[in-house]
Amino acid sequence: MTISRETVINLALALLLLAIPYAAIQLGNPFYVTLATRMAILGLAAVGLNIALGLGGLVSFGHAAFFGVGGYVAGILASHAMSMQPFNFGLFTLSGSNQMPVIWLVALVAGGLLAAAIGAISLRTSGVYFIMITLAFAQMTYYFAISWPAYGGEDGLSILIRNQFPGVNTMVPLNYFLICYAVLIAAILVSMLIRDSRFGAALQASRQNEVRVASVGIAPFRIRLAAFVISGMMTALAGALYADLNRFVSPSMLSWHMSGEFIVLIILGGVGRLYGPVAGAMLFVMFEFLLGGMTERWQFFLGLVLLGVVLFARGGLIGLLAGRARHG
Amino acid sequence: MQTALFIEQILNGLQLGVMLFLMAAGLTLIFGVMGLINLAHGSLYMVGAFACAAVAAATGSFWLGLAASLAAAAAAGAIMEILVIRRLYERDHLDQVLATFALILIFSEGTRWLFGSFPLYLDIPKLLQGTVPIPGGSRYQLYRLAIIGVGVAVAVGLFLLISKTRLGMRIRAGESDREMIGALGVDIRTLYTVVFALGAALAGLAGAMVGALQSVQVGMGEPVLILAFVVIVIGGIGSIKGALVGALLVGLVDTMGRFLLPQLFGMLMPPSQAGLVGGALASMLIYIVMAFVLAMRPQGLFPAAKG
Amino acid sequence: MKKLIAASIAALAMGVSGIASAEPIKIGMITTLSGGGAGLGIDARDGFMLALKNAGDAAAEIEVVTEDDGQKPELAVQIADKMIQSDQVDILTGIIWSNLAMAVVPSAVAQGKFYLSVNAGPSPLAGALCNENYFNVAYQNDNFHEAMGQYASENYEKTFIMAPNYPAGTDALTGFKRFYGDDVAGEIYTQVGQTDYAAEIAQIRASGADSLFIFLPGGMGIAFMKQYAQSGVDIPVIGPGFSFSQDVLPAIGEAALGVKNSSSWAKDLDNEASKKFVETFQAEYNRLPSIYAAQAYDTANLIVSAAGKASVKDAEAFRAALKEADFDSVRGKFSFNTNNHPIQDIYVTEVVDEGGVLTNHIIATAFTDHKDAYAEQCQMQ
Amino acid sequence: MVESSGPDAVLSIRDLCKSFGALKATDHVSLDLRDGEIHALIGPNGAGKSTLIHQIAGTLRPDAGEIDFLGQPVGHLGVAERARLGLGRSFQVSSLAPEFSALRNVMLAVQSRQGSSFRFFRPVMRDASLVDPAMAALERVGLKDRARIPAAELSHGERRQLEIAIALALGSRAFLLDEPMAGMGPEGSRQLTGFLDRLRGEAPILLIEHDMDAVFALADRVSVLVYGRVIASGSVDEIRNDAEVRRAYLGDPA
Repeated sequence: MTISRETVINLALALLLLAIPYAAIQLGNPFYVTLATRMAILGLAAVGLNIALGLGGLVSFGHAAFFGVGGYVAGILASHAMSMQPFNFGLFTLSGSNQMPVIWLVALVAGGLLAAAIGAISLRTSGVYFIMITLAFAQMTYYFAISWPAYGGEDGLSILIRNQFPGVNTMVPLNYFLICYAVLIAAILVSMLIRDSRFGAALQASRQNEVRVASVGIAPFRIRLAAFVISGMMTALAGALYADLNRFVSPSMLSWHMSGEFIVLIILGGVGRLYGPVAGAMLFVMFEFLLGGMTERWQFFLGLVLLGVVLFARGGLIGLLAGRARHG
Repeated sequence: MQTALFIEQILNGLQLGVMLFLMAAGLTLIFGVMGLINLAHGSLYMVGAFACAAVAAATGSFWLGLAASLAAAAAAGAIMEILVIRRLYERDHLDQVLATFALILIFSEGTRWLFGSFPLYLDIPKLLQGTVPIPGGSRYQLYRLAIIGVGVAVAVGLFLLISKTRLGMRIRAGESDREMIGALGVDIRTLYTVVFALGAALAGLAGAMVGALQSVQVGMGEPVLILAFVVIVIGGIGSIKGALVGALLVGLVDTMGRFLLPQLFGMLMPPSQAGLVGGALASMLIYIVMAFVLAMRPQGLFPAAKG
Repeated sequence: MKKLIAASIAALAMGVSGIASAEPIKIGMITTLSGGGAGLGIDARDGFMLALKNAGDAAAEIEVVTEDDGQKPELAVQIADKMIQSDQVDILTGIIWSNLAMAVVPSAVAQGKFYLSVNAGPSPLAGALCNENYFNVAYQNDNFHEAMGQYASENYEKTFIMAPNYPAGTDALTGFKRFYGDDVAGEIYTQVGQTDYAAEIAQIRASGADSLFIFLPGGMGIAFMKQYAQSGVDIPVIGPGFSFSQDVLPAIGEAALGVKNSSSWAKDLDNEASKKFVETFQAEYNRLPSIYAAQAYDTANLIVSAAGKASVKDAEAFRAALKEADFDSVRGKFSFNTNNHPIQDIYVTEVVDEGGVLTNHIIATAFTDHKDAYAEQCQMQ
Repeated sequence: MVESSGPDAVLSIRDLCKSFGALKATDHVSLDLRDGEIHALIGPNGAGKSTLIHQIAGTLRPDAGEIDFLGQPVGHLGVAERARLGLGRSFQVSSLAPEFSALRNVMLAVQSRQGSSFRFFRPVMRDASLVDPAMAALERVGLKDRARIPAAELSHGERRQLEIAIALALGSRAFLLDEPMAGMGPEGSRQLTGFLDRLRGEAPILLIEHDMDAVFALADRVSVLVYGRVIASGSVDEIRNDAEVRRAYLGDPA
């Protein structure tokens, strides 16, 4: 079995991301560890979106909803753990938690449930309708977060001390990077398995030709809904990690700019590529940091670059490096 | 007094609806004819408002500003179409979303570059200042009535344009069959530019009129854009009639929701809490309406021939 | 043993920062210099820098790094991380907005840094989340609303109250009612960032109120006041000072004339420090200072006063020095309560036309030596 | 012209109607498909043949009428459910997953036949239970050598063959073939005719075809559709000699 050029590039990208924080510490600039963590987390969110968008062709413009819900799960559980106030569900109570594994699990479930609800309505439509509806639903969660005062509303919610992971001091930036990196790699492996599985086959086929899939007896709606839910779950997990990185959640995690950014990450890296989102996130964060340091107008130049990529370099970074995509 | 308040709120809902219609009409027209989803439509709204404020400040005349807003938005739209949008017609929606998202960044940051971060101020023209009496004994702001009037005029004008003129015939032909219109010998590239500029001018007009009421600032187009999306999704993408009905529906539901929901909750809980819960629910109300419409009719209220 | 370790750490720290004769202080200023709220941040930065300039040699060893947070909480957190990790600042300050403060302050003080607030004063930081390293040199968010509640209870019968539906908004109305009582003519929460207030104005018109209290910061207030003036409703407006401070008055224009509002400082306040501040600010920047500039000016002077008494590396001594508040405040008298929040007078001011420039004049004193309502919840020892 | 369906009818359609505005695309159509036969459906362009296939397959909802498959009504079922019951379909305009290889296109059908598509972890390309039956189906239609070529790069005729391979792999109990010969050269048509001839033993075929040579060589029965109505139905010889058919369809002046 020959190793394709894309596989080599993927490995190189993974190693490069891992190397950044170590190099940063060597060079005495620990802040770059935080930047690398940001890359890993945004990459994770985009890996999640890529399951819906890249494999399923579902252009969701509302993934910020899942990202934000994951973030709020982390913030809300942590604040209840901090204040020792259990959730009161009338019949029973549940205590908050500051343990990352618990928070992640709840974030996955919450993201999945929200994605199931949004998907069940949105997936009845397609094309432009789908884009606009997912956007509108994300706006709905955004306004909800702003106007619901219990958890900070517009002000957001602080996590005073980063949540804990068994056996690791998460306040050390490098440790937290490694946790996020491990989650990212695990998510990439999961999405690789999904891509090559029966489910993935049905999902990719329904992107290429919905009628064909139905006429061999597979209902595209259910496949897509499942993909949308998995996608939402991964993005929610990224949101929980992001909340812990910033030790803060606010409605801006739910804003439509965030949804747009996730799509941008995928396009920058290369649509439908396994490591496309990671490459995109690395480029984006670097771009934001370097240009942001040079000019307050960096978004203007980001816009120009993005326009250039869409119009002239559709394969994204991995497309440039690895050539055309191949589908087995 | 309660009737007067009710009438006033209905007028407010109509005014919001009419303003949304100006935005939604352009969006839906562009989608209907060119099959393009344009996120940067809100930027054209902003361009219109800034042009109006800048010219009004320089000349002292709101009316010159209004003319400038139409011209500037149409010109910005035409340039945008020629430089960027034209390359996107054959692309999938994903590319269109991305490219027009990039345009938003460029427009917003570019405008900030030119005009600075502080909001510009635009005043209502002398002629339209003040209030007029309305049934029920209350008074209503003249300027808002004028906006409703302009909206109705634009709706009628669009209807006539599309059903009675040569340009309208071509637009309808373009909606039903893109190849046929090429075969008819119509210069399709020019037609597309004209339609795009027309949609842009409507957005610019909305921006200028609303700018005088609120404040003219970078990013002002984005919330309106999203409301306009909700409008055309409810109305049926590509349908002008759908845009009109959807816009009025969204305008009325949003205004009446903000007005009535807190009162409704006020019967169940103390007023300050009712205000919070009612306010929170009111801010989501139009999205709930949208979800409901789509669950019943996935193609919107007035589905266009193709989607 | 403990002392020995502390001493060696201090030695180490000095080794890193380089030994200097006078103790240098590095201050990280995170504030809003771009976007819609830039005016406030620019005023705060200018006021802060002016104080350091006026202090002369006393501030020679103070270095300030300034960064723009764009009024975005995530960005503010990122900058704070960078300033703490890479720039190794001793003190953070500058944040204008409560939500950004809530994002930055708790973790900054948890990492042993000092934070001095030039403006935001969210209630959790005054109560349950108070911290010995967090000093608020401005106000607790409720203070100005409480003052207007007090004023309204003395002068009006039926006040209609309105604020955006977010924590600062609910705090505002709660603060108002704390001194006015619950018997209001009406109470509305608007959407955050709302730009059209036609529906609300209709309700105000129909309510039969004799006064209107609004808390609508930034662009919201500007849009509201313009529309309110056009609507023909002539119920008098009162509000907290932020909505009618020097930076927004030109934008609102004549519509603001006669509005009563509350503030801890106005430029006609009669004391030496204030006169010097207004004079030098106008000379330096060629505009009138706002309350934000005044508070930041006081903050910088507080740091200078503490630096003269203790080394910032000796956290305990420096904290004690800050707490003394031994500086000439432009507000006249100024001291810290047990929760490190101000005890100060709050005035009622009125917007007047002063030779073509709109500004505020003090007309009454709402509170003397006012403390915030959250100090009891603060468990700080 | 309504014929009674025999006890061995696999698929039977009763009084199907479908209008698009004023146009009656399907006008009280009844026909059936019996075990082991090829039933050809012919008619001029625009007669409503494809509309009929769409209704049988489930992509269009009829306005009225019933469709029974294997003795049970299927009119209320969706496309995917009908396909899972064993209604295999090929398309007039080739409809495949263009980025997938021929093999993966067929594997999708095998996967559907085996049941769940909700398996997330096992790589399909290493799953012999998918690959082997798919290769077998490709071999039967003569596409084994082209198994790894993306569908988009196959020739027109090859795509037709691939569609039949997909229907085979589905284990269909009846085939709906919409112009399988279209765009094929004479050699290809000849091969496909031979193949369909053998296929009928496996499952009956409802065949829409313009190639009259193929129809007359293959069909056990022929139904003629004109303006949405079945104007004649019978054996090849009966249809050849039917006056109405000659007049309406074959353009005979008699």
